[in-house]
Amino acid sequence: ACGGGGEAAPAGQSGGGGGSDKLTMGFAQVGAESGWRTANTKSIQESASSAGVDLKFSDAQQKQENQIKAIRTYIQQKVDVIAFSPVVETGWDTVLLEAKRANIPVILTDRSVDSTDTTLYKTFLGSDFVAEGKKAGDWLVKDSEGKSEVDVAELQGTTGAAPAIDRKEGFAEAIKAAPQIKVVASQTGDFTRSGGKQVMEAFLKSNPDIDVVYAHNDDMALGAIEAIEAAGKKPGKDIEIISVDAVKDGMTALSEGKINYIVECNPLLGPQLMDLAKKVKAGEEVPQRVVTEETTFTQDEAKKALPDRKY
Amino acid sequence: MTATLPAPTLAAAGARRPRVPTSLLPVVATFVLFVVLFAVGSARYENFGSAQVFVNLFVDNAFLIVLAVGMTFVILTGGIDLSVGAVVALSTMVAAKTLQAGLPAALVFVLVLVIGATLGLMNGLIIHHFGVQPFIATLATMFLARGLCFVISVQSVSIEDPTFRAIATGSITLPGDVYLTYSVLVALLVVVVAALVLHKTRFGRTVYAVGGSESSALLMGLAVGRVKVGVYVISGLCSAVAGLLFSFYMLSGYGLHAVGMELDAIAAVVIGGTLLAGGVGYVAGSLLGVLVLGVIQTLISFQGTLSSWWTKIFIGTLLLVFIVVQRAISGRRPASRSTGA
Amino acid sequence: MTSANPSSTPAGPAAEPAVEPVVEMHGIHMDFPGVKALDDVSLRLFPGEVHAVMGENGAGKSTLIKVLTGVYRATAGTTTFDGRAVRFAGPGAAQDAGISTVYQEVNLAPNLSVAENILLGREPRRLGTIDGRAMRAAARVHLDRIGLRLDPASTLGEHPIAVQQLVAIARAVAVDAKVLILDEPTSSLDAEEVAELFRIMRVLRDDGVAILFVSHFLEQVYEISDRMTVLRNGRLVGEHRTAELSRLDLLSAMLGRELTTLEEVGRLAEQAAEQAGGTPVLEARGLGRRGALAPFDLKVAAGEVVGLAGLLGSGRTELVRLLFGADRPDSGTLLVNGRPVSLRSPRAPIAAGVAFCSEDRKGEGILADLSIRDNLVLAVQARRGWARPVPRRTKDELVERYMRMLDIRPNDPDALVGNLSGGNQQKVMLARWLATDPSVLILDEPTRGIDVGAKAQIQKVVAELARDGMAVVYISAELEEVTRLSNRVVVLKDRVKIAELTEPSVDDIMHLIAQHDPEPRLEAAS
Amino acid sequence: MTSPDLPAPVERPAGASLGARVRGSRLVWPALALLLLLVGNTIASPSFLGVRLQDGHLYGSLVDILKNGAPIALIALGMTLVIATRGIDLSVGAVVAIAAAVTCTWIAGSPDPTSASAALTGMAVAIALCLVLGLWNGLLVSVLGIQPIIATLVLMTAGRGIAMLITDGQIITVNNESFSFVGSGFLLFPVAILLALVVFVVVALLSRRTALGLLVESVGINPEASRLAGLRSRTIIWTVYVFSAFCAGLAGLMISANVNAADANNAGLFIEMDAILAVVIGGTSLAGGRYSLVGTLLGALTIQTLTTTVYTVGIAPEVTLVFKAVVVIAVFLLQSARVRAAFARLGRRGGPTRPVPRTAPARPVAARPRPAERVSPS
Ligand SMILES: Nc1ncnc2c1ncn2[C@@H]1O[C@H](COP(=O)(O)OP(=O)(O)OP(=O)(O)O)[C@@H](O)[C@H]1O
Ligand SMILES: Nc1ncnc2c1ncn2[C@@H]1O[C@H](COP(=O)(O)OP(=O)(O)OP(=O)(O)O)[C@@H](O)[C@H]1O
Ligand SMILES: O[C@@H]1[C@@H](O)[C@H](O)OC[C@H]1O
Ligand SMILES: [Mg+2]
Ligand SMILES: [Mg+2]
Repeated sequence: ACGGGGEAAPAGQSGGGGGSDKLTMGFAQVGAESGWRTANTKSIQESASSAGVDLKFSDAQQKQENQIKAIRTYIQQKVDVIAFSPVVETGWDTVLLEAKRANIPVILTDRSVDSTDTTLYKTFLGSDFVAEGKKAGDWLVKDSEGKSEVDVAELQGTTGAAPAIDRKEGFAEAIKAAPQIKVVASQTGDFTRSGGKQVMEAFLKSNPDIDVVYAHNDDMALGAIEAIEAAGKKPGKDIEIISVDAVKDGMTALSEGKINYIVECNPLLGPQLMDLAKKVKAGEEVPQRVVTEETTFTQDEAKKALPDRKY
Repeated sequence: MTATLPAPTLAAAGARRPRVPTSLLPVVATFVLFVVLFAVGSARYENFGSAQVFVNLFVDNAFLIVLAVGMTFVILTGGIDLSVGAVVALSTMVAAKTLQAGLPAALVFVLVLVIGATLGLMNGLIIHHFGVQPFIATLATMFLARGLCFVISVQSVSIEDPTFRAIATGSITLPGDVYLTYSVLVALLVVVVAALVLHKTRFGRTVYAVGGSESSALLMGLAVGRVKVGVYVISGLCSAVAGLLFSFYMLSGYGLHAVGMELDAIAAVVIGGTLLAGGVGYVAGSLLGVLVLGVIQTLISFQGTLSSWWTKIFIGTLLLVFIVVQRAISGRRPASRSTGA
Repeated sequence: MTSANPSSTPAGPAAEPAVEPVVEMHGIHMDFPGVKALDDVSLRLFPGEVHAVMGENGAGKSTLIKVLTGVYRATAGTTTFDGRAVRFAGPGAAQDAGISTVYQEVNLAPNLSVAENILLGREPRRLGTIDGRAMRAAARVHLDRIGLRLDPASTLGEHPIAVQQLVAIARAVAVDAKVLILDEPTSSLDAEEVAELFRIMRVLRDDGVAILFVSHFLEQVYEISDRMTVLRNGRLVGEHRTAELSRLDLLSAMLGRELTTLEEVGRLAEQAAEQAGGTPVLEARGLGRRGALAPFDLKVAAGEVVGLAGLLGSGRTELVRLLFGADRPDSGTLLVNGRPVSLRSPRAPIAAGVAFCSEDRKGEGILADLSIRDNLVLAVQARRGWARPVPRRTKDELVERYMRMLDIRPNDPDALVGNLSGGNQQKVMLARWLATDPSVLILDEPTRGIDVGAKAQIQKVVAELARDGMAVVYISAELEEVTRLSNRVVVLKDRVKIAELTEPSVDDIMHLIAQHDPEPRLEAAS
Repeated sequence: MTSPDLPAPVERPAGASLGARVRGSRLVWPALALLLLLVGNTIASPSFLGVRLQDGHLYGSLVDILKNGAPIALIALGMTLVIATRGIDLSVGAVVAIAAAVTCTWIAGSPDPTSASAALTGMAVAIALCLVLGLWNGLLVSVLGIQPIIATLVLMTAGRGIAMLITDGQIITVNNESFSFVGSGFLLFPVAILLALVVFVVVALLSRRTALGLLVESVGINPEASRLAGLRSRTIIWTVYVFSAFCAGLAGLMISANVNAADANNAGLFIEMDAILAVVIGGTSLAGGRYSLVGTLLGALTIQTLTTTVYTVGIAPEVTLVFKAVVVIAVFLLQSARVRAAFARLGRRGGPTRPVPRTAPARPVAARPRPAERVSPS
């Protein structure tokens, strides 16, 4: 086993970072694969600078191994806190163990890890994708009351991506409550507008009687809207649309009545993260799990909320 | 008297040859550039110029080293293997799932290696016997392998097996508190074995001959078919080994692991001075190629202020600077006489 | 229709050694799409003989060899080897069975060392790994055997084609084979090397090896072979004892007509000589390139043929490449018709009317995947630029004219040049340049690997062109050819121009080269 | 220099019957693959071939295939010429993203984001920039002599970064009818496919009516021989990269106009692979030389049909890739000379068998005249 640790400066209060009391945080972002992710990054960068945190940021270009490498270099650089968004739950034990040995506390954002050893990280700040899917399903169940048959087309996120898997799962669980709701077509649209549009175009031809579209994110919903319009139907009326995220374009469509319901998935984790980091550094106790404040929007709520949306 | 060729020709031929074989120049160039990059990093960033940072290049890229070695064989014959990244993913997935099902680790190793070699064999047979172009045959295999991952499971699967974990988390401490993983040893072993095979066996030399001119190799009576199929089997096998190393690294199996890693492997091989046309190159070069890619990434992490897009632009730019400088160092040496000036 | 030709000596028992043939091919047919390369051909090869296969370019010699060694699978016919019916799966299998082959064109790995090229597939091994030192030592022995002093560790591709050809021969004779096949092994070799090769062939023959030999040099064939098989247009014309077939009979058997062209060449050359002179069309002043060729001066006037002579590797190819801008000189200037021409690329020389046929036909000449038509108009097209395609009519005219003038076969402009025999490929290259109507024509080994008929024909064309006012620079390994055609001969040695002789004899040139050497090595082949 | 005298692929069986000619043409196989896919779709969903008129334009699955296939077809056209010169262009996806980013950012930032003039200038600026990017690729390949796959990898990596830099990592949504028209507009037929067709016709005319086709093929078959024949190999190679970038840029406009947004992260992601696949399915060899534009077009439509099939037939996302892999392998095995020979033998059992030279049926990449970098003299 590694005999390290003995010499590693305790990264506690006094900090090894050259006298200044400024907190240094290493943040390993997954990538910039979507507008959502970009908003997430921005929020973290902005709140770091306003909170006086010295942020070391690295973009892993969608590759987990790069994220691991980045965390390793943060350990080498002896930062005060490491934070990262593990889009995949698995595979973090080794590197987290290294961080632990080097006495660097770790905060998870956005998504948790599946490790049984909960001492590997201090806290987890983020949304619950399964819950998001459930919220979407619950709304549909309520909306479908009294209807005899509701055919749903599902636009899945990138195959294998955690939000895609969980939102599908949560939704499926919720609609069990209403047997008249059936998912008649389900296909990946890769979380993109083009994908959503192409898939929806094909669905409209192979399943002309679709009543509802459930999209795993706003972008695919926006693509689907274009396909529905091109087919001569009215999105939001002839075909109802439910989606997740609540980005600005999505909210606009919602307020225009083209989407019926959006479950928020908030990317603005920055302020909460900086707060937690400071507490961790100060040695304060923090809860193991901090859920992001998230809500849902109906068309009316969207109209009200839209003017102050930040992203 | 035995008539001989006029002396001048021989003298000329002898005198003309530079001390370093021309084909080695790119490797030397890569090495020099690697040293320069590392020195720049050490000068610019605190803690960069440490033994551990250097060793981490191996720790973090052991799988890529193995992948690049397999790719070197293929490229030396003038082929290409796009399926390697997907085979890595499939290997992690198979390992994770079978371990979850309770198979002993040793059996899992064997199983993964067999699958990798089989996919490689499939590539080789399609390419050699049916004349399908390597780029395309292996592209199809790439779809297939990745597809199989998802068929096995869409989710990522954690590896909990104690043996596996022990190997994965185990490390060797060198003097100076520098540690490295077992994967590094495996990767270095693969490099050494590959170099031996390429330079010291009939198979290896035939690899070069096929890359030099396939039709000539055929007319020379060499086992072209066996070699052409063989390099894809080797590449498949290396992908499986890399997949196992990757499983150690990630301790999980996942269909989206190693996306695009084939391009990293190809880039490493080419940066290492191997010609895509085949026939010229060394595994040592490929190893250096991986290290160069690794240093670039480490530089970016230490810089720590690059946005996602500047990261991409920076990688692209460094790649460019690298290729151009390498080109300048190794020059436009004629590889053969008619390559004329 | 089939084998026997009434006019030739019938292949009777008289022509046959008193042993069983080691190879017997019977009724071989080989069809390529659109081409019948072999039509009911038979061949018998006896132990302890040198057997020449003769025929014009495209007669089917190489194809017959490739059928024998399993490169191609015959459409019909049988082959027995050592008394057993065989059908080799590929060159490897034939080699394993004891047939060692040097195919036409060098077929080696240019990226590997000389030693490896000789021993690849049968390297000395120790503990399962190749023993590099033993391999180099063994290679040196094989090289010595054919009189080639060469560093076995050097890369093959760095050596000129002639050396590569010798290495290929070394590879073939390095094994104890029952049958040795040499398809035009001597096309790049000079007299000495040929003599050396023949010495080895005789040793092998006396050991009982059956040797199949293809060459377009009649002298060589008569010197070395015991029997010959003559092909014409893919058909068997006859099988003869060499001693019993006169050269004239052989030629008419090969060509199916009389040969007069060569005499004509001499006459034409004289006519041209009378007209030559005046202002030089091409003038090089101090042209040179470090490491390749010492600066030299050269003038070529309209209607003049200047030959380049020198030993293998003396710098002839280098010289003409500089004249054409194929390589960039680092000193000197070139004037064409009195005007300086940029040598940064071949484009300026081409525009000024210079044309160049490279000695490396496959590597630098033909475009194998394109048709005769496309190959032929390429240089004309390049000069016109992409926007002005050669009109279909002009194209047809050019193709028609030059295919007829040079007798390019098959007579199908749409045939892919890669499928033509070597000689015809050479003619297509010549046609490509003639079509540009150049004022200076540079030919580097235009007759290498070409049959007597075509060779004479090309020389005749050159002589005619000179008579009509073209300036020609001509390289050939055959000094007779150079002296016959040239008004002046530039002699090169060690990549330095050492002399310029007017109408020299072959002896003059040989002596000159020999004099410049401390210990003369040139001796007539015995 | 030691180059093969192996048989070259059969191009034109002289004097062959029409049937044989059709069987021998390299277009048969992509066409057959496309046909089989269409048949499969029709069986799975009988309305598949249905096309009706809606709001003055055609509507139906076939129309979708044409519209969605247009960008791939366009990029594949550019790729065909690049491949014909023995090159490859991995940067097309990044160029797509840049074109999309520039246009949408321009339109969104203009005084009147809905005006036709904003759209037109935005598109013009984008295309101009793409031409510059093509010049860049061409410079690396033809002047600096860098291996194409690596040379274009530089822009593949950095280009997407540039696109994100332009959009600040956000998806830029625009609302401009003139712009939409390029991606989802109709002139009875989808405008996108019409544009692709125009480019196709122009290239086809250029390569057959001018000497470009011959010159491009020559450079691809033997760069050194071409140089010595007086061709401007360097300029030609340079030009094809510029053209490829132009095609990618135009495709980028289509892709973004189709969804009225620029997504710098995802626009054109992995499209280079689809394009290369289309070229090869169409019968053009990656080893350079002879190319077929019609083949490429068929190849692109085959790939798009495959994608649409997945959606229409309802293949589960988990098995989509396996399905695609199986189809692609099947198509290439069909094209393989060996399999065809086997079929032919089955077809006329007993008859005289065609001589199949024992050597590799397809001209192997490595069997080219070696020195690959002789294009550019130093
Ligand atoms: N690229 C090269 N690398 C090494 N040696 C070279 C190269 N090019 C030429 N040489 C050497 O330069 C010398 C002159 O070569 P050149 O081809 O001009 O001779 P040549 O008289 O034309 O002979 P050949 O009969 O082979 O055509 C030879 O010794 C040759 O080995
Ligand atoms: N692979 C091939 N495909 C099509 N035609 C071919 C092929 N190989 C040879 N041919 C044709 O077969 C005929 C015989 O060619 P071959 O090479 O055997 O002639 P050769 O007697 O060796 O001539 P040379 O003296 O020029 O070498 C020629 O017409 C040639 O064009
Ligand atoms: O919807 C979001 C998706 O667009 C992004 O890719 O990942 C996080 C999700 O919440
Ligand atoms: Mg021949
Ligand atoms: Mg020469």
